[in-house]
Amino acid sequence: MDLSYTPEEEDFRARLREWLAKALPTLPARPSPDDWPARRAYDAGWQRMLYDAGYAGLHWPVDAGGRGATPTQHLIFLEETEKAGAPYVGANFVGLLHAGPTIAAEGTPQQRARWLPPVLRGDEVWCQGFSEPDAGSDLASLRTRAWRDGDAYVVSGSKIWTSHAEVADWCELLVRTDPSAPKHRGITWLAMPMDAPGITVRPLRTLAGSAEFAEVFLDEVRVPVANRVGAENDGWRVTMVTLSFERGTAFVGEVVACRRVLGELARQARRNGRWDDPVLRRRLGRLNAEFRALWRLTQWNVSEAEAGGGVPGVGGSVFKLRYSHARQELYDTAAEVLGADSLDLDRTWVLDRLSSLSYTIAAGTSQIQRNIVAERILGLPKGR
Amino acid sequence: MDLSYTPEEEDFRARLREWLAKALPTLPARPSPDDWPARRAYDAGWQRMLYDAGYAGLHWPVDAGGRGATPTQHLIFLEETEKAGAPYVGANFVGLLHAGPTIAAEGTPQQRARWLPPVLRGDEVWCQGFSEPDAGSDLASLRTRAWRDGDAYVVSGSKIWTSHAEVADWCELLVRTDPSAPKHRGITWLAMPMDAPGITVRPLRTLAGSAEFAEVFLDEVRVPVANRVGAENDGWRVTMVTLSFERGTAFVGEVVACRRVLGELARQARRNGRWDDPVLRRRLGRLNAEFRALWRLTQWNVSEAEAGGGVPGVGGSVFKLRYSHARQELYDTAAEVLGADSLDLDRTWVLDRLSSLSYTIAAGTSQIQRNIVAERILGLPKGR
Amino acid sequence: MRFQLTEDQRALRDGVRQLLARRFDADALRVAVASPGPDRALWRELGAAGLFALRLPEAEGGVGLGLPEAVLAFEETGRALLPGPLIATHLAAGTVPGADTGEAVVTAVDGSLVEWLTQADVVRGDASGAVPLRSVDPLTPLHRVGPDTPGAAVAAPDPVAVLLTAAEQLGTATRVCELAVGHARTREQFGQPIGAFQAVKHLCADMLVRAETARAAVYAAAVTADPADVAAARLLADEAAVRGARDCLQVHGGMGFTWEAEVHLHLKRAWVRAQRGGGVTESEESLAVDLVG
Amino acid sequence: MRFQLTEDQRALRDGVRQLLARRFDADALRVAVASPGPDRALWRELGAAGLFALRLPEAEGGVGLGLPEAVLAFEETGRALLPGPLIATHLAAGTVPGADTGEAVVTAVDGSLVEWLTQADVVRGDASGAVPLRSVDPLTPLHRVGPDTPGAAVAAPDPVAVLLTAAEQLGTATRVCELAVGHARTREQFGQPIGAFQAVKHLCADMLVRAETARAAVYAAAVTADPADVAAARLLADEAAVRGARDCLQVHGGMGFTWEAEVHLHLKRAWVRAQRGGGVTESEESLAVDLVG
Repeated sequence: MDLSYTPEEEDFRARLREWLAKALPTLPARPSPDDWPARRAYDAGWQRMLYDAGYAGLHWPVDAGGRGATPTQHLIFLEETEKAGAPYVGANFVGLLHAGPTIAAEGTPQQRARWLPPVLRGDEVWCQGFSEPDAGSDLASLRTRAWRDGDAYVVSGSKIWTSHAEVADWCELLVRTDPSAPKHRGITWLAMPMDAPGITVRPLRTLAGSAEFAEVFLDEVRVPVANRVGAENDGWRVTMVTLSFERGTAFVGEVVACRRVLGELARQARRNGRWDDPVLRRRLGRLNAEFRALWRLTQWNVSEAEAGGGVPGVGGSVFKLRYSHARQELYDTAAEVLGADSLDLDRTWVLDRLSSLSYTIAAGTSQIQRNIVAERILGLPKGR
Repeated sequence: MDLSYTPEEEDFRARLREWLAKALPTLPARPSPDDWPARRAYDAGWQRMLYDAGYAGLHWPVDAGGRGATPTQHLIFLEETEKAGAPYVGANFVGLLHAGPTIAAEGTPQQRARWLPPVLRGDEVWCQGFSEPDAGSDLASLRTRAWRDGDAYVVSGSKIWTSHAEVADWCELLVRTDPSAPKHRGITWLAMPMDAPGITVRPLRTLAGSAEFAEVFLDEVRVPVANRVGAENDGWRVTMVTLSFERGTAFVGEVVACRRVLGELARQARRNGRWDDPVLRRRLGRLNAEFRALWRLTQWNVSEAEAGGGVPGVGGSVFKLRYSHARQELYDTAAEVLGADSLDLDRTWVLDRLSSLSYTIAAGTSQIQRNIVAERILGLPKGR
Repeated sequence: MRFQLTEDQRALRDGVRQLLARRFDADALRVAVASPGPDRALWRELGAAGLFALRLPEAEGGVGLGLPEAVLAFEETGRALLPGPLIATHLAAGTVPGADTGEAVVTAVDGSLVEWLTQADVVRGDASGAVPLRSVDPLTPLHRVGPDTPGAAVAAPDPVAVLLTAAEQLGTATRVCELAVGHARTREQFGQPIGAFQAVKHLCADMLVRAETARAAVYAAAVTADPADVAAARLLADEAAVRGARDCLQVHGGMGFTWEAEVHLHLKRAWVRAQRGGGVTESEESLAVDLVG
Repeated sequence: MRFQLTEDQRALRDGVRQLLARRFDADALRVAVASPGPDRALWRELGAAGLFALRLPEAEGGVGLGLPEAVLAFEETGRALLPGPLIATHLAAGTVPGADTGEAVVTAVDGSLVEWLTQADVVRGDASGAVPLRSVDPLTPLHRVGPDTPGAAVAAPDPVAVLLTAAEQLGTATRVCELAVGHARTREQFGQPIGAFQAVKHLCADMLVRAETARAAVYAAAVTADPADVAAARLLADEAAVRGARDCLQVHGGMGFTWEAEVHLHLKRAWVRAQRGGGVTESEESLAVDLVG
């Protein structure tokens, strides 16, 4: 067991720090959260900077235009960019972390050539059309229909929880092409151009008051058959294959950020006197233990991925269960530190607290994650 | 909403207190926990004193030899006997609180005349033969078999978690008389004499180190058909009917006892300095809230029973869920107060802590109780 | 002992519930979220129904009822998410002219917060130097007064105000359990209602257990008015409301996460109420002292 | 960075596990419960296998390995419920003659408790005036020393002893998860294995999550030997062991409640270990200070 980094890894870190120190001051001012085109432009600018510096697609395979970095290098990249306060991946999230890897793994040479380079350069933005109002935890029950009409699929239905839909060029879309097949078998993966006729995007306001998501309504949208990745009705497998790209790094930046927040919380408690309450102090101490452990668990998973070529999604379920609870506890503790000010949306951490409510729901509820851990790791039987 | 007691209720309480003050000093010394015959004799003596004073079968119907007391009077009785440090019901538990009421409700006049008076006088002790090694939460899956042979049932199988089996005269026994029927339909209720040939009682040592329970092995034990209460194969209904006797008083004594323990804990914390730790102090404060509420919930349930003639078992599930958790928390807090002494079995509360581990398991696990609450009170659907 | 609602108490509770169902339904709630501000007509109607004058003696033009009835009424306003400084106005009846009839909207300084300061006609307590917050609860405008120190000493809270807040929290606890159960019964995933899954079932069961335990504590405190009972009621009702609303959100999944869903409003209001009356620390400490007193 | 077991570390762990499986199986455990006392022959065998001399330099006749290897070895002794003052003897190797070979059984005063005082050959620390307790753990005889005040100041605990105790707790956390899963897979109620019910499934999943999180913390602390990492490891391992053993008991239902079942021994030992090393309060406080240091 070795927690020190190799000379090569330290060198990678040093060069990255050096570049960040130079690059970050040249960034424009951050755009307003409500200005989607400005946000896209900002995120695209940052991605272009990464591209020019050789950091774009760090974890992508080299033959897909990526840098083929090791999981540990990816961890260092995410750790250092978070610590330096670099921009988040933002509008490029789906392109870089889901649709891109899917196309890299399952696309034809033509598809890879068409779609991957613009993602790496930050030229094209992708959004995700997976969830539907009636298909949440049970994603495979999705009902958005597509049928063949000549060289196109005609798609009708609706999607929900789509981030960046307002500014996306493409949507990685799951549609049902065979309603008579078992639910996992009749699904197809399509790349839908967001400027196609028949698409309506409606912003979806969350309980945090913001419109980070959208609903996407599809009314006989024509998507060329050439935009299908993988075989017809094989979309479920195509989508799942990307999960095998998960190499333990999914929450690196978030854990680093939580540890920073925790330190800020402790210092704020010292300033406002809450530190004198041993109940609060010991709660902060326990959170320190918690996030130290989550950081070590991250390093463990990344090392496992590096040794074995990939962490199965189930290892991610263990991490996500603990992490999502810890992050909610972090922001509940922030509310304890703030006292009455925890009711003020203008105070640091209050909006974050609202957002943290989704952690035990989004990307697989804690209930679903526990099923995964129990059935796939522990081998407990499925219920009847 | 009225929490004051009526003049009649106050009078009942005053006379009871007066009697307890006189009666308790006349009790012999408590027997050793390992001396079953002495325990039986002690419990019988106390029951006889209650009988002579007119308190035996307080909550039983008058036509069964009881006093027909209201649920509130029963609450007062249990509260006052606990506060006065009177003996527990002990060996007479099954007779007074389960087998007796079952016979009172479902027995023939002959059966009532034969079995009820000795229970009230403390002359005969009953034990319960319900659970089996493979039938715990799923009691109705019990497999102890009985078949007719002339005027007797011949019973073979085994029972577990039987208290007072060593000294009982009778066992209320559930047996399977129709293996081909759906599992709830083929069960019969029998009164088995414990001196019948073929019965072997083996003490069952628990994690607390004591043998409060026993296993009972039955090898072709003959039980007269006349000892059957209710119809053949109707034993499940016969057994369940007694639950409708539950009038919210099941945990009265225990809640009173927990409140006393909590006060002792706080005083011990003051003595040994643990009181200076605000984390512990506030935990004690919260437990005070908890047990105050549980006492009020008891009063609520008893009043509801008095108004409506009975609290359904599901109201009892709500109470038991909260109470069993609170009682475990109480003894975990006791361990915090004791510090290193929490490892010493000779210290007060340490054995109680071990016993408290069973509260979320015995008489329906918390998981089963939550199912009951969700399905029977909230109307959520059964899983497939 | 008859620790059950009397016929009159049932009638009162049902009456308030029906009034609120008629005058503050789901549509009205949505309107209020979009533009909060006490609905003066509704406020007068509540006054006419006796919500504010409930505990004022009949000789003084009041309804002449007691704390138990007030607790039942405020449980209903809590359930309905009715906005406005209802408890402060209720407590001002008989002291502040017009409070009893609902003509005057009265708020009060509670610790370092004032709810509805701008919209109220009368403010009790010293609100000088109050600065507005951007309130997490869209239905409760807030101002901050006093020093920026969460632990700073504040005036001892009025136990009646604490108890009525606990009643509102109880209303929330009950309502979010109903919302969760309603969703769990109808929402289907994996080919069955999600309420058929034990994980969801047990979340709902625990919500009910917390709500019913809090109910016993709140109702009893209304009968006894004992300070320790009030502190206990407050702790259990806060817990039942906040954890209940959280679990309700969890049961709703993504569908509860939208602004349009009612769930988040309950959670946010529960958070606001949990800040009233001096915080839980004092309640826990007083209940600890009660054990050795 | 290679935060994974090396080949050698895996071999060491497997070796200890096999030794214990051979020399301290379920029957030996039952015998030990009936008459506790370190098995001197086994003790010497452990000495020969290097458990006590593990971190002693080769020049001093030791194995010359480090904390990570010690943590892996004591995780196995924890898992196996191996009785005796193993950690104290390990820490005495190189100082107390015969400790390294297992000839001498060494115990140590830890706060106000001494384990195995009567049976040990050497006691480190001041055990004068020690009085025996009736130990809750049948496999750990205990004596009490010093004043009867749980909060009294004690010597600062040795961080290595704290970490090795955390390793034992980790062993328990892992083992009870396995026991629960094993039971849940085979025990049938309502016509299916109880592990098919979500409530049981989720208890088991949470046990694994706690164990795996604790594992990362314990192994990392072994690598860094950083005091804050050790404190974190201790908190998480205590939680994983105690709550895990409790949940394991819950999964077993009545069957786990018998003296013969292994489950209660894990819980009781986890309670004993949680009292070592100065209690969790100090660990939490030190981790709070670490945030602002």
